[in-house]
Amino acid sequence: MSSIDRRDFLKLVGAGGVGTGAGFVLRESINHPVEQLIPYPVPPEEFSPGIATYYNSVCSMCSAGCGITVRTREGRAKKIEGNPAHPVSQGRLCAHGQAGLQVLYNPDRLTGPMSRSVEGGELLPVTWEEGISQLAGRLGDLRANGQGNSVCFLSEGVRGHLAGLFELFMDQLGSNRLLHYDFAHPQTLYAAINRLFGEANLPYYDLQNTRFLLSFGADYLGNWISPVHHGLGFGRSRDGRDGVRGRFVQIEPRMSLSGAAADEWVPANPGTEGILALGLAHHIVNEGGYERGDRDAWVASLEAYSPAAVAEQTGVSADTIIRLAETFAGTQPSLAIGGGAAGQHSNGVDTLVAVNALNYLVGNLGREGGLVFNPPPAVGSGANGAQATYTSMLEIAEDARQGDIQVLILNQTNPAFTLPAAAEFRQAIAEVPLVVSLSSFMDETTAMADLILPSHTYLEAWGDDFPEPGVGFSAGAVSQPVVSPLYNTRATGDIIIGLAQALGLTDAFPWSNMEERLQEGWREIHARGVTAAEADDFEDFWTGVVKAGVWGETSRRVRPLAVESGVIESIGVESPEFSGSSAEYPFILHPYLSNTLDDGRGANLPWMQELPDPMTSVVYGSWVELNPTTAGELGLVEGDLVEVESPEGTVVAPVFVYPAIMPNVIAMPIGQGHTNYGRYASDRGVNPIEILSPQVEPETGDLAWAATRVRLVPTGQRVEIVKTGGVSRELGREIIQTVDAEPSAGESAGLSSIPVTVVHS
Amino acid sequence: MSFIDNFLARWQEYREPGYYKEFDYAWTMTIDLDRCTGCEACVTACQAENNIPIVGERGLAQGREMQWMRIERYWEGEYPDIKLGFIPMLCQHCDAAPCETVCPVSATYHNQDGLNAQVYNRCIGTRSCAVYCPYEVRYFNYNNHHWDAPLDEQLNPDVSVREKGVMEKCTFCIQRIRQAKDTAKDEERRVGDGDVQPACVQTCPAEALVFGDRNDPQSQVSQSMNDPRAYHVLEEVNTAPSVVYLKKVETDAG
Amino acid sequence: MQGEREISYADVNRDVVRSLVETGSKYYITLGISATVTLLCFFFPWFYQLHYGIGAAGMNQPTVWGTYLASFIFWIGLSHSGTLLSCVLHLTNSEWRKAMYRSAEAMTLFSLLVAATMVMVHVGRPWFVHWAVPYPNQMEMWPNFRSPLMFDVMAITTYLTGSSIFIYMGSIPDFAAVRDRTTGWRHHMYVLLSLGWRGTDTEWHRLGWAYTFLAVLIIPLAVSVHSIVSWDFALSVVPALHQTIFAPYFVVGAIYSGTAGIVTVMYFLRKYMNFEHYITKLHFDNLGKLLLVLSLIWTYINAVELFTGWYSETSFEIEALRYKLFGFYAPLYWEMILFCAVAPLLLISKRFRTSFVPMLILSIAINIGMYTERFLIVATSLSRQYLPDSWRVYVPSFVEISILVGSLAMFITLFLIFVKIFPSVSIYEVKETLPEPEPKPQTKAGVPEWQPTR
Amino acid sequence: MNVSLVPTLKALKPAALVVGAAFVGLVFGYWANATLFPGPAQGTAYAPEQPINFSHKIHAGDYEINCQYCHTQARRSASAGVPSVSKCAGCHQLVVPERPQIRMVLDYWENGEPIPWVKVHDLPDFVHFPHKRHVAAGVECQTCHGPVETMDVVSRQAPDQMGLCLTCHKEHQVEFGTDCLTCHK
Repeated sequence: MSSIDRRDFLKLVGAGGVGTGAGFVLRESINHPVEQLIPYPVPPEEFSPGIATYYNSVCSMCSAGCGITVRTREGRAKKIEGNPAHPVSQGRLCAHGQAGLQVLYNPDRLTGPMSRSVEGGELLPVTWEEGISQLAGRLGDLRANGQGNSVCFLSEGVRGHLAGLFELFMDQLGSNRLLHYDFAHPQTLYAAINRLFGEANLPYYDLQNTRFLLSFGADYLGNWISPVHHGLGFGRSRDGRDGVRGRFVQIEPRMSLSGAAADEWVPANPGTEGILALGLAHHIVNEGGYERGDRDAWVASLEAYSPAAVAEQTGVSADTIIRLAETFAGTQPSLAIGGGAAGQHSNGVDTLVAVNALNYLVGNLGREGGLVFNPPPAVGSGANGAQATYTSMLEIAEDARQGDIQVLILNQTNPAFTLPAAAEFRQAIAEVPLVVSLSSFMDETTAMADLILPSHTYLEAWGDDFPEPGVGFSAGAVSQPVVSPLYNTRATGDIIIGLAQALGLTDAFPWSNMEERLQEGWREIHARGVTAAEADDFEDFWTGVVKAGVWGETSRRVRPLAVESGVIESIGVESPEFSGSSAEYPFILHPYLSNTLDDGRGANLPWMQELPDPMTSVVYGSWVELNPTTAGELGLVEGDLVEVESPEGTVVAPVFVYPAIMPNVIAMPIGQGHTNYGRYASDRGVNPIEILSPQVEPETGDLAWAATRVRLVPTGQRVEIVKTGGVSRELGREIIQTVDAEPSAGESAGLSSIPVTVVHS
Repeated sequence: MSFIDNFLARWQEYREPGYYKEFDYAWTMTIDLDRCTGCEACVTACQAENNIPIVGERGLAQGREMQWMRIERYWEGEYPDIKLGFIPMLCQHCDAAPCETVCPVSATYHNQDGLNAQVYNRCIGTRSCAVYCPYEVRYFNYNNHHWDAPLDEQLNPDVSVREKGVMEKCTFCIQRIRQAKDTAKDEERRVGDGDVQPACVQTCPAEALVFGDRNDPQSQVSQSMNDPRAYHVLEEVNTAPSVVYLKKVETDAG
Repeated sequence: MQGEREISYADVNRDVVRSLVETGSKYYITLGISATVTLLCFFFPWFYQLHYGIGAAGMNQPTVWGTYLASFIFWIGLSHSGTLLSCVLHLTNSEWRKAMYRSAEAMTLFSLLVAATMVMVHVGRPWFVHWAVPYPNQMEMWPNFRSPLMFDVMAITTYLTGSSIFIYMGSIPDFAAVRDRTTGWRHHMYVLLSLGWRGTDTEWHRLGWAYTFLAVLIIPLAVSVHSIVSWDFALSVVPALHQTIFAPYFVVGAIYSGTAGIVTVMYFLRKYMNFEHYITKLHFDNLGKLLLVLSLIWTYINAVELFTGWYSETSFEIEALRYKLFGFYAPLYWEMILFCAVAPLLLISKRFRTSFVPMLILSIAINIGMYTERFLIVATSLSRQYLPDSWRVYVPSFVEISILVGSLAMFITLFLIFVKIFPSVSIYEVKETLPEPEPKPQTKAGVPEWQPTR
Repeated sequence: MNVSLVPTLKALKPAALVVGAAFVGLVFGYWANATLFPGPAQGTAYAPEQPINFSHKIHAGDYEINCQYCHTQARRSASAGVPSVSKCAGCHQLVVPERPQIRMVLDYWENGEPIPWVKVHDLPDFVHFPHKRHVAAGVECQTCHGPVETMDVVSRQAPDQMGLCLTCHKEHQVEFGTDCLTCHK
């Protein structure tokens, strides 16, 4: 080996050095970061790492009040499931309920109290003490000068002891302005039931045991009253019983989820559902062999509703009417339900009275598979007690403009979003000197608040719930916190109690927190004695209820098969009135609650935004549904942007050609179009509520939100509707196979090849 | 020589495709289309249970949905006499699965419980399984997905979060099956009927979904499999699926 | 008889060696450009894709395969030009092969290399791609030998090995020849490459024997390679892919595009490496005839494919067919028919076959058409599978297109480097076609003229 | 004619040397990093520094405290768990509270802070390893964790690699022990 001169040597050293560095870096690059093991300072008793713990609670994503079981690991909520013991959900849960986790863990939650120091200024963080004292001080002054009534409390629909707490608080303040406001609250149905049967609460519609269901516009599987429970009923009625298969008919201008599930979908002109119902009644009373004492009265009041006359009004053929009437009367037990858009016309209450009267005519009252009347809830007056109607909201707005309202407290309700622009509620709120919001999220209304006292989500707080309508007997459930609070928030009840104490109302509010209040309340329930969870000692009873997540009274209620006097004479349905002339505004706007976003409260949950709409598979956005023929006439195809123009305003949304909607109707989902509701909801889609005309149902004063006429103005622009579905036609591929009738169980197995292992040798 | 013997032994295994003479458990699901209401509770339940990412509007616009269980909808007829049918579509756990033969690295295979297993950390992302799957139920991670804090607190620790370039699909909630087996083993018994339910079955409000072991003739799923309405979607492809559908009953309402 | 003008052994040596040593600025410019394009259009987008995930491409839920796979098949197909053709012609002792086979084989090599890179681009986690290779490991995991993709890995590696040995062996005498005429680093390089070739009778004898042996070996291999590639598709149950015709279809298509590729390369070699005397009308004429035959076979198989779909009478196949012919991608389909089935009919005329520029244009058109075919195979079938509600159209993203361009540039770059290292025209085989000259006493270099000893 | 390799090899020697040096350097660098800074990457003999010099030798070895006295979860749950600070304090408020290291533990205890132990055995997230099952099957902790009772500073003895699990599973003919889904989630 010849000697290496200096340059070569340097070369070698350089090369070696570079190599070394490279090798070092290589090893470094495959090294992964150091992880740590963090022990608990003190081990918690209730759970141990690596093992799931389950807590029972109550879902409050909608007003149905399903019982839930939450799976937690290491103190974090992982999954919400239905509570098998709870009579409403019976172990099942809807998509919305599942998404409750994203309410808890939502990145856009309000993390602590905030206050506007100066009018129109920035919202700045404050401590709870400051916040409470600021509000309490104001309330104290008003109360002292006897102006307690100038305090207004607007809440979402709450039940149980929290509702009681609100009432007590407002009484103490000396104010009667306590209102629960939900856009979708079935106000007119309550009125109808009340007029027809003199009942304050809704009856229990027993889908599970019925054999024939007529639904007039009620999307009972979508969002009407208690979707999960109806789903259970639907399934069991379908093939829960030997040889009996419940059949379902859906009567509505636009096919809803329930319409798709039904055996028959009958499109009837919007607002004429009641007339159709009376048409059926007419046939049942006259030809249906109806002989009860009040037959003559019926005949008299139904005279005008011969199938022929009805057919020409509703657009449903007379044959169909007679056929449905005969099946309805002939198949026992049968059930007629009405709600949704059908109840939100100028003739809403009359319509629902007519529909429910059908149940009376065929004797479906108080029996299995029919209409079962509920005992009054164990606590509180039921949901309709302090429910706000559109009119009462207008009054509030008016008072606010007059300056009669000094303080407005909002709890989780978002009227700025769920009231039409015509109500000018935003402007009214702006007039109120002190607007306080207890919401957990920065929604449209909360954004206008001067003081924000963010409350816990339902998974962090104590509470209880008594489902309304019940399930035929009185039931209730306690909801317990399943995780420790994430942020510097407080339970709504605790906030109220805290306020009361700050106001010095200690004798009226002797409790230190909501949990105590609940225990005291449940003592009374325990004292009534008649409970499913038998326990002599209250402590056992309480822990039992909290553990089981449910409590129920065994006693059912019997009620004579009768209607209020004078109802029969007064029965009758006017033809609906719509705002705007049919010449100027050719289409009737049929807004419907989105299956995924409900009335918009679900829009900030990414899971709900990503859940394809069942009927159209559209995600993230709004659309306008048109009948294919209508679309053809207007030369519109999917994705064309159109202005939907009502007398009250305009929204722009892309067209979706929807095969199952009446040609003179266009439908839009409610839920999108938030301007201020977190990153997932803001500035996405449009809100059809804004362009609704302030048409009210005269008897209840509720908003007739299905009674707006609109016209379509193509903009010429196109967008690509974001949807997951492709071509929704089978093209003869027999993907969804059908049989004509329920085959008898004796037949041979339908599977030509039961999946067995393929054995190769 | 042990390596050679080893190799030869394995070669024998490979000559026989990855099917079993019989399964230990044969997990099966039946879906009653007459009960299914298309409410999509199952979809969200699955998304919550299995750490299925939030794809975002852009991703969905590009057609990259990830939900392991989806509801397909098929219109029939024209207005006014038109019907809409829903059919939940999820991995059929075929006993003769095309996807299993094609994966070059055996990242997807059939296990002794009749499950069509997907081993995420073995997957190299050729995506051929998705091509071979006639049911379109295999979903590919086109990029790393992100959960805005604190949404990630909800992630299920029993299910791994998949990284970019990995194929994923329905597992019949293997983590729950594993848990049930664990408990059963403690009590020295076999997993009984109803001990384990995937998230979708558990949540279905209409009780349209039934899950169980078809090796056990008493199990609820065996009963409903023998219903005359039972059928397989795309039977002509002959993949022997473990998901059995029950035909929709069509009667005029009278 | 080669070319128009008498050329002597000396000319051959001179011309070929010149093509290696004398490098004009034009060459460097071209090389520079192609290299830069490779970097910008292939590697940068690829690195971005590695970072972001396959999402950088335009693929979506039902259409999970895209242009990457199409390019893969395309390059594999192109590879069938050289080695296979060269072998066939070698065994049939056709004179005209000898001037062109070297560069043709080079094409094989490089298109295979590019194809391999396309695989890396295609898979979701290329950093684990070695799991597809059978080697003992602590995980005790083997690849899935049932998988057609596995077959692919095997077939392609074998083919790559085979054809590289083939081209190298064929070049040894030429390396020796060049070795003796070069100095400096080139000399050293060729010393290593030529493995001490002296040109003795024994050496010639062994070379000839081994060469023929390999040729025989490679032909079935080449055929099997593309059959196997076709099985990636044919073994699936996807409508319009699940077809028995696919193997021959792919093989023919491969040779077809490959031959067209040769024409293109020949043209440029001839023009820019001054091989006018070696690559002549004769070659273009023969290649033209070959192309004509192949295009007819290809067209026939296409027709067969349509009929299988039509006769199947299932909604699936019919829809796939309808979609291919009249659906979203229909324009591409008809473009393919025009380029690959109609245009080649021009080759019937000898005048067309023997005129260079038209041949160049046609050959390029054919390869565009063939690429389209590969793209359509993936796109049309995958976006129209069994469940209509999951149908979705697929459009390539910018990244994909850029990577496609980049892969072409990569091929060109490799080829440009090749022509400076390998004698791109076989010296000794060309000489075989020339008359023996009188032995000259000495050349200026003082080295006796090297002669083929037969 | 010159066909000898010798001049060529001579000419190429410098280049060859450079390449060789670089390669040697590469290997050396990798090895140096691996030995000087053994990280949580695969491989054995990884012994990170802990916030407190807890000696398993003293506790498990000399005083023969049962592993599961502190790692109580091992027999109940998938994760063996680390003892809570209260557990440490429980004894050490009485036992040698004056020693500086113990003092640190008690400080953590009094401030109600957790002790940030550093993971030694760190399985990837896609692996499902239930300690419970293995304890129930009577697998000694030492099988994977090595002779912890002899260690003052715990170091990883077994490489956390798939091969290890498989060998053991095969050896003991674990039911479906080689099914991927047994361990991979």
